[in-house]
Amino acid sequence: MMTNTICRVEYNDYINKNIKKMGISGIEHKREVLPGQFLHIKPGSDYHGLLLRRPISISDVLPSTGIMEIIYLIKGPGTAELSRLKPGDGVDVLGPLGNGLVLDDNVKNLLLIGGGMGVAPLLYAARYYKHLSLNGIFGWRDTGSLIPLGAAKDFMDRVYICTQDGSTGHRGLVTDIFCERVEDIRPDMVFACGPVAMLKEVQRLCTRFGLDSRFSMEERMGCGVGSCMTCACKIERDGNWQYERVCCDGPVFNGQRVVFD
Amino acid sequence: MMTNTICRVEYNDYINKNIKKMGISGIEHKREVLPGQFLHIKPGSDYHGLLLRRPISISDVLPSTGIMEIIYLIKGPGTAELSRLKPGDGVDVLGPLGNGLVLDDNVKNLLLIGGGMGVAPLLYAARYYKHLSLNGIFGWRDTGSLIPLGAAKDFMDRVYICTQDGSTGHRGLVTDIFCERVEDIRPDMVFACGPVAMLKEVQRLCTRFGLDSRFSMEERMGCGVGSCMTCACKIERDGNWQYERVCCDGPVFNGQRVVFD
Amino acid sequence: MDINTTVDIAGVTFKNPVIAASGTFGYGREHVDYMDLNKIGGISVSGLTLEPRNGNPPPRIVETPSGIINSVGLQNPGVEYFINHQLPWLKEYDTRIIVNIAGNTVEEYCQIADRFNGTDVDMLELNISCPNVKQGGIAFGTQPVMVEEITSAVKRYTQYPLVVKLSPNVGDIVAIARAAQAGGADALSLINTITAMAVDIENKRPMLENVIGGLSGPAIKPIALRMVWQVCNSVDIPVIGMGGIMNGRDAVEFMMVGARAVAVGTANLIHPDACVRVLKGVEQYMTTAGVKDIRDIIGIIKT
Amino acid sequence: MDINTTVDIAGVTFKNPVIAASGTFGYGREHVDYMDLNKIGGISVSGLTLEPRNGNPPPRIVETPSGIINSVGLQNPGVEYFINHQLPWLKEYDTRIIVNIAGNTVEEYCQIADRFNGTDVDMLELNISCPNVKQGGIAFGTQPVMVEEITSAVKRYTQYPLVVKLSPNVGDIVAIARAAQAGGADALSLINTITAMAVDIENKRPMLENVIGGLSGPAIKPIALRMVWQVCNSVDIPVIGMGGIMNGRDAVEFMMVGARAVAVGTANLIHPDACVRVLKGVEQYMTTAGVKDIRDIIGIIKT
Ligand SMILES: Cc1cc2nc3c(=O)[nH]c(=O)nc-3n(C[C@H](O)[C@H](O)[C@H](O)COP(=O)(O)OP(=O)(O)OC[C@H]3O[C@@H](n4cnc5c(N)ncnc54)[C@H](O)[C@@H]3O)c2cc1C
Ligand SMILES: Cc1cc2nc3c(=O)[nH]c(=O)nc-3n(C[C@H](O)[C@H](O)[C@H](O)COP(=O)(O)OP(=O)(O)OC[C@H]3O[C@@H](n4cnc5c(N)ncnc54)[C@H](O)[C@@H]3O)c2cc1C
Ligand SMILES: Cc1cc2nc3c(=O)[nH]c(=O)nc-3n(C[C@H](O)[C@H](O)[C@H](O)COP(=O)(O)O)c2cc1C
Ligand SMILES: Cc1cc2nc3c(=O)[nH]c(=O)nc-3n(C[C@H](O)[C@H](O)[C@H](O)COP(=O)(O)O)c2cc1C
Ligand code: FES
Ligand code: FES
Repeated sequence: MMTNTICRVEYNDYINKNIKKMGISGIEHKREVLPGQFLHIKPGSDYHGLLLRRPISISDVLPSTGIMEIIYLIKGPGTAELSRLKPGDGVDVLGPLGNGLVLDDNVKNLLLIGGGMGVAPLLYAARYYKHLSLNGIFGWRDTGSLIPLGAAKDFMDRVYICTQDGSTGHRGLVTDIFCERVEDIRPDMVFACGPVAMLKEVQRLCTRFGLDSRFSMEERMGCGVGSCMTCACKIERDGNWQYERVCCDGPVFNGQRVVFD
Repeated sequence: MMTNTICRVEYNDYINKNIKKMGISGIEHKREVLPGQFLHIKPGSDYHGLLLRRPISISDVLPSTGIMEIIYLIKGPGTAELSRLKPGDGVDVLGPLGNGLVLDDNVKNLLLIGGGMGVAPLLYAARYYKHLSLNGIFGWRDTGSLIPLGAAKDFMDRVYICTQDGSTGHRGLVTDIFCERVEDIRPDMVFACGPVAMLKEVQRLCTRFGLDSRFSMEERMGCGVGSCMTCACKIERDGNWQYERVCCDGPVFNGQRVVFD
Repeated sequence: MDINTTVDIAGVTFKNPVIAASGTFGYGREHVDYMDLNKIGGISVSGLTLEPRNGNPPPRIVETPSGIINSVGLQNPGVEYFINHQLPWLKEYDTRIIVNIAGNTVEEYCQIADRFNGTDVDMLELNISCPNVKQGGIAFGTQPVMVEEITSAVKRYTQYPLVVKLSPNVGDIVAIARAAQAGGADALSLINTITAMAVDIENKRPMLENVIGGLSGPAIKPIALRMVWQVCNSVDIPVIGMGGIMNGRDAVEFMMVGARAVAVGTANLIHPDACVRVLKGVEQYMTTAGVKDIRDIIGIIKT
Repeated sequence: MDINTTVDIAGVTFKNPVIAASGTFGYGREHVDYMDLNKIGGISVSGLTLEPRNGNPPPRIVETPSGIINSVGLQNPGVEYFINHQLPWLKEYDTRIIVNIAGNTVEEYCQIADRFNGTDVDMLELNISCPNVKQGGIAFGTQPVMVEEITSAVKRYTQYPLVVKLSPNVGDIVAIARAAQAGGADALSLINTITAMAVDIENKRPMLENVIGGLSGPAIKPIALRMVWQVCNSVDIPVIGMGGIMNGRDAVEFMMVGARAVAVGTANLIHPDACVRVLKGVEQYMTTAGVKDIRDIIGIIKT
């Protein structure tokens, strides 16, 4: 029986203006943690007006200590509550949850494409698949919304950084760099996470380049375990589409199967 | 214009098992603080499920620093939130509110009668009226629910303490002691605060002994400033009764006028 | 940026769309130590009845998750006292005065309405959530026929624009709103409180002496928004939206679904200057979002 | 202290009064990693329709103060799939199975009910909050006549005790409850979610793609308690109470106003083992308060 443990905050520090990195210890898990899996974290106590847990991707698992890291944007009241936690505080964590990225043995060359906060889960993907040929293309609106890559940088062969305003790295979008570099990199799998507009374009490009892909999707969630049916994502099956659950059928889906309206 | 200042917690310490004393600085007030007046304190932020302020009597005003003290029982979620505040934390305080105890010059001998948490406001009454002949009768259920009298003890001529289980002071009720000692003390005014059953008996005894009295009443409150009409207390006027507001017509009422059903 | 916050409701101009909701702001006096009454658009005074009323026995208020339940039961000094002792004071301020009235019978409503003619108030607001004594205690506000009847009756007796305040304790709020419009209402206000209960398990009793009361506050905001949206899409008269407004963002939500003005209720019990806080929040939103005229966001939500 | 928690509802014995509410517990499977399904009194499975349903477009959930609004729209794999693929698994557990069903027409409800005969479930629960396609989309649950009609129709088709689940979006919940009883309901459950809305002021859009959805969670508990109390005082059949139950104390409140059992909904979305937490809380209350038999507190509140 999995218990929904009260875990411990080890650190919780700013890594950019409104972005924090939290290290959490004491999270029990039987299976290996996969990239794309997330923690479902409860802000505040049950007495408070905030009810739902917040899904945040695992952005790293530290090999020595087993501490799980998350990188989160302080967006609304829930993440604001999280940002108030101090080392030593307890935090109610459910997870790791979700279907992470599992690759066939024939995938040798993986390209990570991330936009905005979508870069977070890719950092753990870099560690997890560091034995592969690994390249990354990461983009943000501006330097103020950027996520420092940290250790993940060392796991990748090449890393391309861009911002829309050109304040850091190339000026432009990740999909611009994808187009430019796909010939050099020649990946046999793309793993992407980011805003819908980005994923839509990555999907179009993957089709054009004939590349296999996996997308880590986001949707507003309730339970996180598959029973409330709120986290619907349109997925193509046998020429038709159906709503699948981001929390347990995903968040990692076959990129070519995701239906964007 | 009175602003509803964010004040500062100076200390917040246990003085008994579930009872804490908090010192708050930075509370602006134009008029002198009167015994029986209360602070209306907001637990938590507006985002939380707890909405209403909690009325807590002022149990002391420190002469040198102006720090206002409250003594509160940790009872439900609101006071539990208050108990979590640490020195230096901000706290949203409205007040001092309410009509406090004002005595005519002809009152020379004041008897304070307090039961349970009702002792709290009497401690400040002791300081405020220390120039009078002052006696106190204070009772609690047991030692675990007792409020240490602190500095207030020094302001009174005689202090009688009792608990229902006899674990501290006399065994019995404050009204037993009131009956026994009224002849010695010969007060010309009684100021009482405590549970309804106690006040009802004090009222009966005051009538019997022909004593004038003031009671500090409690009722569930909303606004604390007189506009929502939720804090009704039955008060006799001209042979009839009407509902008056504990928050602004009281909390201190003429004891003989309070109607107990 | 220069912003315009004035709105017009049934020919009455409000300097801004923030109104203090009836029953949560007394007759204004209690709030002057905390805010400038001249700042807000209007004040809907505490519900008035023909004769003074004692209201319900205490406890009259209990807190629930993100809400409160009250059972004040319309304690008030009566119309006559209000007109003689409170209205003159209130009229010194430059804000719109809406008188909120309640009766046990249609005749009582009409009598009260009539009494206000010539007193120089701005609007009359009919609180039709009260039980109708003649109809065996069914609230006026729950039956479309009764709503139309009482609206048209009072309309004949008053010189002022008539706002009908709708009860949310109905199956079909649109039918009620249409009935009020058909009866001649000049505007609608909603929602009033939702009938609710709380239990004290230690003492095995209801928390409120009156057993049931009215739920208000942020807890009901999603229900209020839905009803305001439905009503705004179904009637041609202006709507004053309320229910759980705590800040400027909440107020903007109500206006975006179609409310022409908003009322702030429970928030006044927490911050005596809540109306001013809400107004500041609205102005701040307008500045940040580049909205020059508040009227530009009314009903802007397209679905 | 030895305590008895069993309750009987329409001849079906529940080992304890805690039931997982429909739509918040899937078909049980998703919760086995977190709790022992054998521990709780029963499971009301996610709403089933005759044919598989895709449900509403996302976003389908939004948080509000002390509540959530959902607009899942009954996404489900259909009755046939449930009976063949999910029921056999669920039947391995020692807990009562309540099948929650929804249709567009009375005939559809009857067809689904019929399909369950012989499948060895414990009870049928009619979700009558769905819009009735034939009647122009008015929900079945809002008109007493329709409630009586659908109840008596389904009653003829099913071999199981019939629970009618009431919608709170009505003016007079007692009239609806009595209609269900008149139609032959063996028990009632309430409340379903309250129609509500939330607004995204940044994007000037509704938060939910479906615009409106159903409010649940602690925010609605005071309304649910009031309705359960009213209904328990007006019908002779047992009532399953729900709406915002988060812990044992909340459950005890519902039983004290008269509910014979309780259902836990939204809480399951926060703690996948919420039902067990609520049960433990109830047991703890009983031990502390010296209540030996849970039936002793049912309806104990006298007013
Ligand atoms: C699988 C998954 C992984 C995620 N990983 C990360 C991450 O690594 N770092 C990060 O910063 N954010 C991540 N998010 C988004 C994050 O969950 C939201 O930003 C967060 O819940 C916002 O909560 P809030 O109370 O601060 O803001 P609010 O906007 O006030 O949230 C209100 C409600 O909306 C929900 N919500 C708001 N935005 C989102 C969103 N984009 N996705 C899902 N629910 C949302 C919240 O959970 C909450 O219920 C992830 C989302 C999903 C679904
Ligand atoms: C004028 C006045 C002075 C008071 N002075 C003191 C004091 O000096 N020390 C002290 O410990 N307590 C005092 N109280 C009681 C104190 O206000 C309550 O114990 C406190 O509000 C409980 O809040 P809670 O959230 O912890 O408990 P809960 O019981 O969960 O409170 C729930 C709700 O009930 C209200 N409430 C509960 N009990 C009371 C009560 N007895 N009176 C009024 N409202 C209540 C709360 O304000 C809140 O709205 C005073 C009350 C009044 C009216
Ligand atoms: C204590 C209290 C007293 C109220 N009295 C009245 C009243 O006299 N007349 C009326 O029409 N509405 C009355 N209301 C309802 C409010 O005006 C308002 O419609 C409702 O509370 C919803 O708004 P809110 O959530 O902002 O409080 C009262 C509400 C409260 C909380
Ligand atoms: C996500 C979600 C899905 C629901 N689906 C159903 C359903 O299929 N059938 C039904 O009768 N009730 C459904 N409900 C209503 C619940 O069973 C319950 O009546 C309601 O949520 C109130 O209880 P709560 O506040 O404990 O959640 C659903 C509720 C939620 C939150
Ligand atoms: S969040 Fe509940 S099913 Fe995915
Ligand atoms: S608490 Fe509002 S009038 Fe007293």
